Amino acid sequence: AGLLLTACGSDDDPAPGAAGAGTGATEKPVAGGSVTYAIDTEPTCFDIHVSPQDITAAIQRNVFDSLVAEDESGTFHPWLASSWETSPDLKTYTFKLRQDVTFTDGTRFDAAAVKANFDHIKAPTTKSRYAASLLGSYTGTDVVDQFTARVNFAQPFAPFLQAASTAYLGFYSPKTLAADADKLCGGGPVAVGTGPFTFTSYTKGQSIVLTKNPAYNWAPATAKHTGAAYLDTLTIRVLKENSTRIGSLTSGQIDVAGAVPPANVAAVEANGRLQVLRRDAAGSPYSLYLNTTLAPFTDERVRVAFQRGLNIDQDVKTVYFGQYKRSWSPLTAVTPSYDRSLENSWPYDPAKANQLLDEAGWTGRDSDGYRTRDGHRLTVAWPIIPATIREQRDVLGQAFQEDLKKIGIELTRPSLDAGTYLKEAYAGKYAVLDFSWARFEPDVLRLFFHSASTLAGGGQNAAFVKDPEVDTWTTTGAGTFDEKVRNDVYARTQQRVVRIGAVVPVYTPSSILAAGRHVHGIAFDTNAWPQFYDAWRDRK
Amino acid sequence: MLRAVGRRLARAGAVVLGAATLAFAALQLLPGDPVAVMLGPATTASPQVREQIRADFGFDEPVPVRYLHYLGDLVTGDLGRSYQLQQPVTALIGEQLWPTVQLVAASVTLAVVIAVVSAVLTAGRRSALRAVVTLLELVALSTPQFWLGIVLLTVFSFRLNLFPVAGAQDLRALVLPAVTLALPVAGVLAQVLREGIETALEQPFVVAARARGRSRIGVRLRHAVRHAAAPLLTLSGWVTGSLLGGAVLVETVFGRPGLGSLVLQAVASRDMPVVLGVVLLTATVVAVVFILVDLVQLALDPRLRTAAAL
Amino acid sequence: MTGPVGGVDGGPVGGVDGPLLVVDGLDVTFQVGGERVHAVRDVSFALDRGECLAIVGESGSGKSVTARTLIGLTGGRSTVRARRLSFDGTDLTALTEARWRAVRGRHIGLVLQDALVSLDPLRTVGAEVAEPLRVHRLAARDEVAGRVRDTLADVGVPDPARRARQYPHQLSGGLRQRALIASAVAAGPRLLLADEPTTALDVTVQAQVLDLLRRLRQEGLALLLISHDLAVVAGIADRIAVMYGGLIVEGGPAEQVLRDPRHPYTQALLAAVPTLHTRRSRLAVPVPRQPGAGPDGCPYAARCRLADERCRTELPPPAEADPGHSVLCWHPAPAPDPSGRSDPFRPSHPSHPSGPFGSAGPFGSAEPVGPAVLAVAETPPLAHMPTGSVPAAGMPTEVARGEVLLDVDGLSRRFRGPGGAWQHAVDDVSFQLRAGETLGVVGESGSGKTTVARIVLGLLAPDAGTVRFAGVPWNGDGVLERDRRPHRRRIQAVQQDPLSSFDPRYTVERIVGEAVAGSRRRGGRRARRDRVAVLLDQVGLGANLLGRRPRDLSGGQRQRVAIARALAPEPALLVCDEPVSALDVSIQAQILDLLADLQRDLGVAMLFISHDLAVIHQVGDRLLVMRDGRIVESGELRQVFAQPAHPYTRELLAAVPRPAESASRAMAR
Amino acid sequence: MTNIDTRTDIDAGTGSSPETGGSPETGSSPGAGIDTVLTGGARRPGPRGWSVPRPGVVSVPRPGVVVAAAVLALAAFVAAAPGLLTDAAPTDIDPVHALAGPGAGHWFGTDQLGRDVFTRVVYGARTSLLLGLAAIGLAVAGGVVLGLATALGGRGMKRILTWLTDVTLALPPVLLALLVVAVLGAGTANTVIAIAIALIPVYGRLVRTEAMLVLRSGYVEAAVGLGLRRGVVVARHVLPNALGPVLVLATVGFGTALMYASALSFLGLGSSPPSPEWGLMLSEGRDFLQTAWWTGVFPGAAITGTVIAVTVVGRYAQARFAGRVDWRAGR
Ligand SMILES: Nc1ncnc2c1ncn2[C@@H]1O[C@H](COP(=O)(O)OP(=O)(O)OP(=O)(O)O)[C@@H](O)[C@H]1O
Ligand SMILES: Nc1ncnc2c1ncn2[C@@H]1O[C@H](COP(=O)(O)OP(=O)(O)OP(=O)(O)O)[C@@H](O)[C@H]1O
Ligand SMILES: [Mg+2]
Ligand SMILES: [Mg+2]
Ligand code: NI
Repeated sequence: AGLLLTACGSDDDPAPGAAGAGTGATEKPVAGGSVTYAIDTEPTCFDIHVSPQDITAAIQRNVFDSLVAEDESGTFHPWLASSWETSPDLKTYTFKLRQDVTFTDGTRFDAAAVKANFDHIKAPTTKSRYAASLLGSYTGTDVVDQFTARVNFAQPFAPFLQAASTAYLGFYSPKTLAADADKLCGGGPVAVGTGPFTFTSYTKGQSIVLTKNPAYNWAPATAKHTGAAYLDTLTIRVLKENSTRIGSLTSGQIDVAGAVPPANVAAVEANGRLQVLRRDAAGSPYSLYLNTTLAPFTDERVRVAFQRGLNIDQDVKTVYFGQYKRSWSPLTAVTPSYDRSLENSWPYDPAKANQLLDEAGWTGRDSDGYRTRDGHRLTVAWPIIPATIREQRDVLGQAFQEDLKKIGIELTRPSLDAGTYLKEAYAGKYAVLDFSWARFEPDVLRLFFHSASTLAGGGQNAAFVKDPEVDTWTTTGAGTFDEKVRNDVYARTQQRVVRIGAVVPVYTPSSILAAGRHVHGIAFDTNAWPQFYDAWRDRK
Repeated sequence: MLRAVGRRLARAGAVVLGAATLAFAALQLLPGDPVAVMLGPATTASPQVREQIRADFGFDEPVPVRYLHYLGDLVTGDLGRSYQLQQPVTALIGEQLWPTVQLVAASVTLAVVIAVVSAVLTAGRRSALRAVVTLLELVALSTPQFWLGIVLLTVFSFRLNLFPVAGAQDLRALVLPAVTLALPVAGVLAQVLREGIETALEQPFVVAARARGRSRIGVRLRHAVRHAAAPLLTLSGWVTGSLLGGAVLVETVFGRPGLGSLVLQAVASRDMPVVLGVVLLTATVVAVVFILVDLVQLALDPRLRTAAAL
Repeated sequence: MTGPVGGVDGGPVGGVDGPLLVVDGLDVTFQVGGERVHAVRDVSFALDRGECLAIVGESGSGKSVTARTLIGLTGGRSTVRARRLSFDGTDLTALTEARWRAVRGRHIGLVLQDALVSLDPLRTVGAEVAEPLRVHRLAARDEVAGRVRDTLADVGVPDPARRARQYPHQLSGGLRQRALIASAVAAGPRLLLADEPTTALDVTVQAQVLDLLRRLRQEGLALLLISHDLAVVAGIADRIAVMYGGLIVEGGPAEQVLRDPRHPYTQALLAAVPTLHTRRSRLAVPVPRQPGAGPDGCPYAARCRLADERCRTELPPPAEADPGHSVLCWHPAPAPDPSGRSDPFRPSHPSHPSGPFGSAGPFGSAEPVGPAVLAVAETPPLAHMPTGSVPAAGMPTEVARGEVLLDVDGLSRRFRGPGGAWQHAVDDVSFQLRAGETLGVVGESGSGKTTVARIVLGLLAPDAGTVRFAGVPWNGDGVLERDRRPHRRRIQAVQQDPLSSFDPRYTVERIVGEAVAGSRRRGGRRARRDRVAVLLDQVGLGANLLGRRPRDLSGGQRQRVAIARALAPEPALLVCDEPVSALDVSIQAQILDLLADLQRDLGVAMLFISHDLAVIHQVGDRLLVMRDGRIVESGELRQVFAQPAHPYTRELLAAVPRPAESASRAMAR
Repeated sequence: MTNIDTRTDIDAGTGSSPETGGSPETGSSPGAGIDTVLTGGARRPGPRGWSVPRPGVVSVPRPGVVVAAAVLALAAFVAAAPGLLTDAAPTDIDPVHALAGPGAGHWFGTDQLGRDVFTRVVYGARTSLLLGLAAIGLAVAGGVVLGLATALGGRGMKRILTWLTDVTLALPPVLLALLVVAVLGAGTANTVIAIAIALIPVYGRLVRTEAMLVLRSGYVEAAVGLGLRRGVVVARHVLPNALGPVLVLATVGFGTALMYASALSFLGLGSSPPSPEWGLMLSEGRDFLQTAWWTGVFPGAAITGTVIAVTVVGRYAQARFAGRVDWRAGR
């Protein structure tokens, strides 16, 4: 989750969820063969319980199963749990587990395994950087019987089912946890799960090899088929250079390339041997968060002027060649409780921006053409950590600098190292911070805008919003399954933070995959991660 | 001789110790809370987790104590654990060493072959060929290496499909990276070697040899080449350094595993133990190369043997 | 064996009539950048079997190029033209590279100028000596080692078997030179071209090498000996050719050329040689700069006191002064008068007009001085030399002696030598130097002369012993630089290599001015400038050099500037460390004259270091002979020269080459 | 071999035989030879008697030097007055004309944001050249301090500084720069610092060698003999003379600095946008090699061209200088 995400798809894809390849829908899948899939980021840690990286979860999704599966509409389906019950106070979840599931080391999957895994995640020694937060106020798991597990929370915890559907809360064999817990970050065969593939080998910097788990027979309803995966092996290669990755694909040296740069999409689409697969990411789009506690952004008019002075439509289109959609809300369009009414409600309006700035008293101009007030230039700083730039966000930033210059705001981009960034930005010393956060769950709004969700405390409230109503709304949303209530409070939240200029949603990251036409059945899950369980390839 | 080796070993030891200290100092200079840095901006780690990490990595100990621990661990060959990968640095380096060694070895061979051929063929001739070759060498060593790699890749792999793009599967995959890494080094070596041959050819003993009836070729082979080897050898340290440094770029471009990508990733994620491990390893390798070069030079040049008895 | 060169191989020795080597009309030019350098111009000579021809001439006159052309290695971008170039009947101009190779080393050997670097430092001496044998396949593989040993033994290398296994740097200079000669003669050539074979060597070693060459010649080897030093060739050459500016300006039988030099250049060259007989006499004939010659003129015109317009535009035709004695000059000196004495200048030329220095300057005297060599031709051999040689007119014999100026007591200094062992560079050296006196120090290379000088100059601290200067502690015994600094200006130095003693960025004015600046004559820039000009004038340099940088000065000018700088602080003591050994003989002579004059005029004391006895003899009052860091002999100069007490001193004296000696020997024949 | 690195390493104390023209350095410390790389090795004249005037000692023919000097002059001119060559501003974006090919309107085409590549290359000259100059200037300044301190300092100081130099020289410059960036963070200023730190030991060593030579030269002895104070001698003679060859080498080092800067940019650790900097532009353009080659090729050509020109001119200067410095060694 978060910054290091690689995200997904587009709404003009007619087959959401299972973006079948080309004409594949009519062909009959064949088992066997192998596929090489190139990714752009190498996981720093393969331990799903520790790492916050999307790429880790995306890869491990093929190796680890979850209790439940979530579909496009936000509905949960049985997976390792055949059924579940929630206590009315939303503090207790009781799962009935499938009884036919075994880990690839032969261990049976049961309630004890659930307990072992959840306890492991929460143990401080695990040093979980994300999974533990998905468990919220977890207090423990009761093994009711061999195949019944009861998960308890201190607070009402509605987002738990969604959390339980992610790979981060996947299950290791208890044996593994007992013997090799400290080796899990390194990946490889020690990572034993119940999934359709086993983690056969990992050569750092080069490849990750997954092989079919022939015994697999517990696919969720969201999958296209049941039984074992079609592919014998899935080789995942790390090719960081965009040109290398795309070049390898066009020259036929790999079968699937992830993270296709928008610049290359047109060329790939024009190539008769290739196809493009995509899906928009769920969660929070790439957005700028304006520090409401730091001058000049303490003035709402300045924030809104900033928001309206950015020609987001055009900039996003130019930088991403029309491949990424611009965003209107702090939730992406595919996320549950997305408020469609925000669309086009705050278009590019330099006139309005100028007027607001004039009203705010920024009426002077200096020799460089920037606005001034009392002899001070209207300048805001947006720090950049060069090492973590991706998706050409620096280029987008340059376009923004030019936009703002037109309305007289100077946007500076000081280069920071991570340490300084964390220290200073988190202490509220900078006016603008940028994030995206992939999660198929509107609860991210709480992460970003609840006043208790401070940056320093592990939250993401980068705009330093302190709005009691927002706090109430997001807490309410996290405490209920009632779709109406949720839609209502989340819509209010979205509107509020946009209206007060706390956030400037920019674009929806999209997971764009390019594959040879001989590859079929690659599906995206709700997190926009490509899944290879249903994938198969033409045999020569 | 033994004394000479001993002295050099001591000097190399001092260098390695210095590199270790330097590395440790760099670690202390990192701004910000090391735990926060380690976790990065996109995390939801709880305060307990942060405390746990702090304790695990000994961030709460005073600096001198940590330095001593660090040195003590070094002596036992323990380079610490990676912040990000949570594995022993020695293991990480161990598994990344081989691809880099392969790459560097191939490049050295290639560079030396190219340099020798180009230098011997064009030394001492003020011909058009010499001018062209010199210009090519200049281009090779004046073009950013990553760019060279990308261009080679585009032409030979994407367009002509002669070589696999990336990875380290087989020897064919080694060709383009090795060429990319070797070209600038070959450019320098060729120029120095040519210089050496030309200088040697101007030496009186060469004329003396020809006055005894040696042929032009004979003089080059019997006299000049050995002399030209000496300046080449003094470059070995630089070559080692620049190959190891270049590996960072080349491995990234070609998506090869190796120490270069390891250290780059570590720098980006500020995984200092890994950075330090690689730095230390490199310093050691360079120091060892210098000992070897010194000894080879002793073997090659009898004049130094008397002096080396010092 | 049948080689590729007809007449050289196969034929019976001496089967071809005529001289072994004939050079006729040799012309060599080099293309340097856009310029043509005419290095050798119309050179002709012949060499018989077993004969020795010496080519002398100053640096850059084309001697080496001539030698290298004879072995087909002119090198560079050269053009070689000749009417005839034949060796033993073979036309050398027609040889292909392959056939040249068969000649080189096999029939003609070359000993290169720079002995110390002419052996491949990475190969054993044996390998180098064996090279001609191997290349020409003159010995079976297993015989080579034996042949090498024999050859090394032949040239007088002791313990040849061990030496053959050693590397050049492990050999002393003399041994190296011998090894080089061995490698040149190993294949038994009939002609040896020896290019300055003794230049870098100590006198005693030099004498040994000359002996070796003499012996080889007696064994039938024809020898082309090249040197810039007439004294060296005098004792060995049958005939002498004098080169200047690429031309052979004079050539003939050795004794004739030495006795009756006809060309002004030869005369000047002979006059410039300091010998043991020219003490305190003027060596050099000062010649004002004159307009240079055109491309077709006589190259010596620029320096010639006799030059006129014709000399500058037209090359004189070769003329025979005597049978076999040719001279290339419009104004050759006439044949010697019957008495055997000669003063070539007086009868045929008007006396020289005053130079630019005016008659008051040290060189103002227009009085011509006859070449000393001629004057001493009849002087009895050295051992019988009377204690008072005849000083030249106007020269004081003695300089008034004063207080003890420098008191050196028990100096020792060690250095770590190669191999790590401590070696004494200076070992218990004591001496005194009085005001106004000149103390000469001789000794061969490495004997510690420079070390003594540096300690005296306070640039190096001794390990033991003290130096007192004018009664105050000066060095040793914990004297600090701080204490010395105020008195520093009273001791000044003139170094061997003046160029390296100048800051390359400084002009002459600044160089000398820096020495003036701190003196009592503190004043404005103008005052300093005037003082510099006076100093330059004192050393015979014009004010036009003020703005020059050291690199743009000739060797003689540089040394004069160095002397001017040393004089600027008006020192009481001048330490001269080999001040002339890097200079050509003629310039060396001028500098020696200058130093003598200055000492007479200024009364400054001198510590004068040289490895050349003749030079010391020229200027010294007293003499120290050093060997291995110790003083082996000391005393009044004349005393020591007349009655050397220490065997080493005797050896040194015996080794000094004497051009006059050979001339007289030749006459006695 | 070059003049500089064949001189006996003073601290190693193992004298090479004085009579050889090119005896190798003994007891070489790490980093020996780096000078050679920087210089490319201009020729030393042969020993006496063979030192023939050869104007063309550089391995590049003379017309090459002229062309190189012209290229440099052009680069300097462009950097000084970019406004004369183009009306546009380097940051003006024009999304409508993004990625237009080279043509009449845009000589070098436009980049992803529709900025004129020609304009950016022109303005990039200033940033890049300044970056290179700043880095090399810092490196030389640091090198002078380090080198002089080593040469003039007492025994202990000498030891410590030599050791420090050895240690830093044992790390490849790219790695050292990476280490510095890891500590300081990326960015233009830090790039400059990183490159400077990576090069300081090289120049320090050079200055030390030069200073030692000057210290042992006849003219320093002469100055001491005149009773001048140590400080005066250092300021008047040692520093200016030791600096000469170092400055000449710095020209070539300037090219090296540019290359390192572009490497850091490629690794995403270099200067920060939107300042037009050649390395950054090149590295941004690499993703467009297949689709819009002009975005990378022109900045790349600018780097390569400038570096070649600087190298050629620097080497030529060094060869010209070689004759001057050679005799200072006292030979
Ligand atoms: N390879 C060459 N290229 C160009 N010029 C040369 C070459 N060799 C010699 N010369 C020039 O030819 C002239 C004669 O040189 P040569 O070496 O014969 O002088 P020399 O009489 O031997 O002097 P020395 O006493 O210094 O050895 C000099 O002006 C020299 O510069
Ligand atoms: N700085 C030094 N370090 C080591 N050895 C030295 C040093 N200076 C002089 N020596 C040694 O001391 C001895 C005497 O040297 P010195 O230079 O005084 O001799 P010299 O008589 O001047 O010889 P030359 O005639 O060659 O100039 C030599 O063996 C020399 O190698
Ligand atoms: Mg010569
Ligand atoms: Mg001496
Ligand atoms: Ni994420």
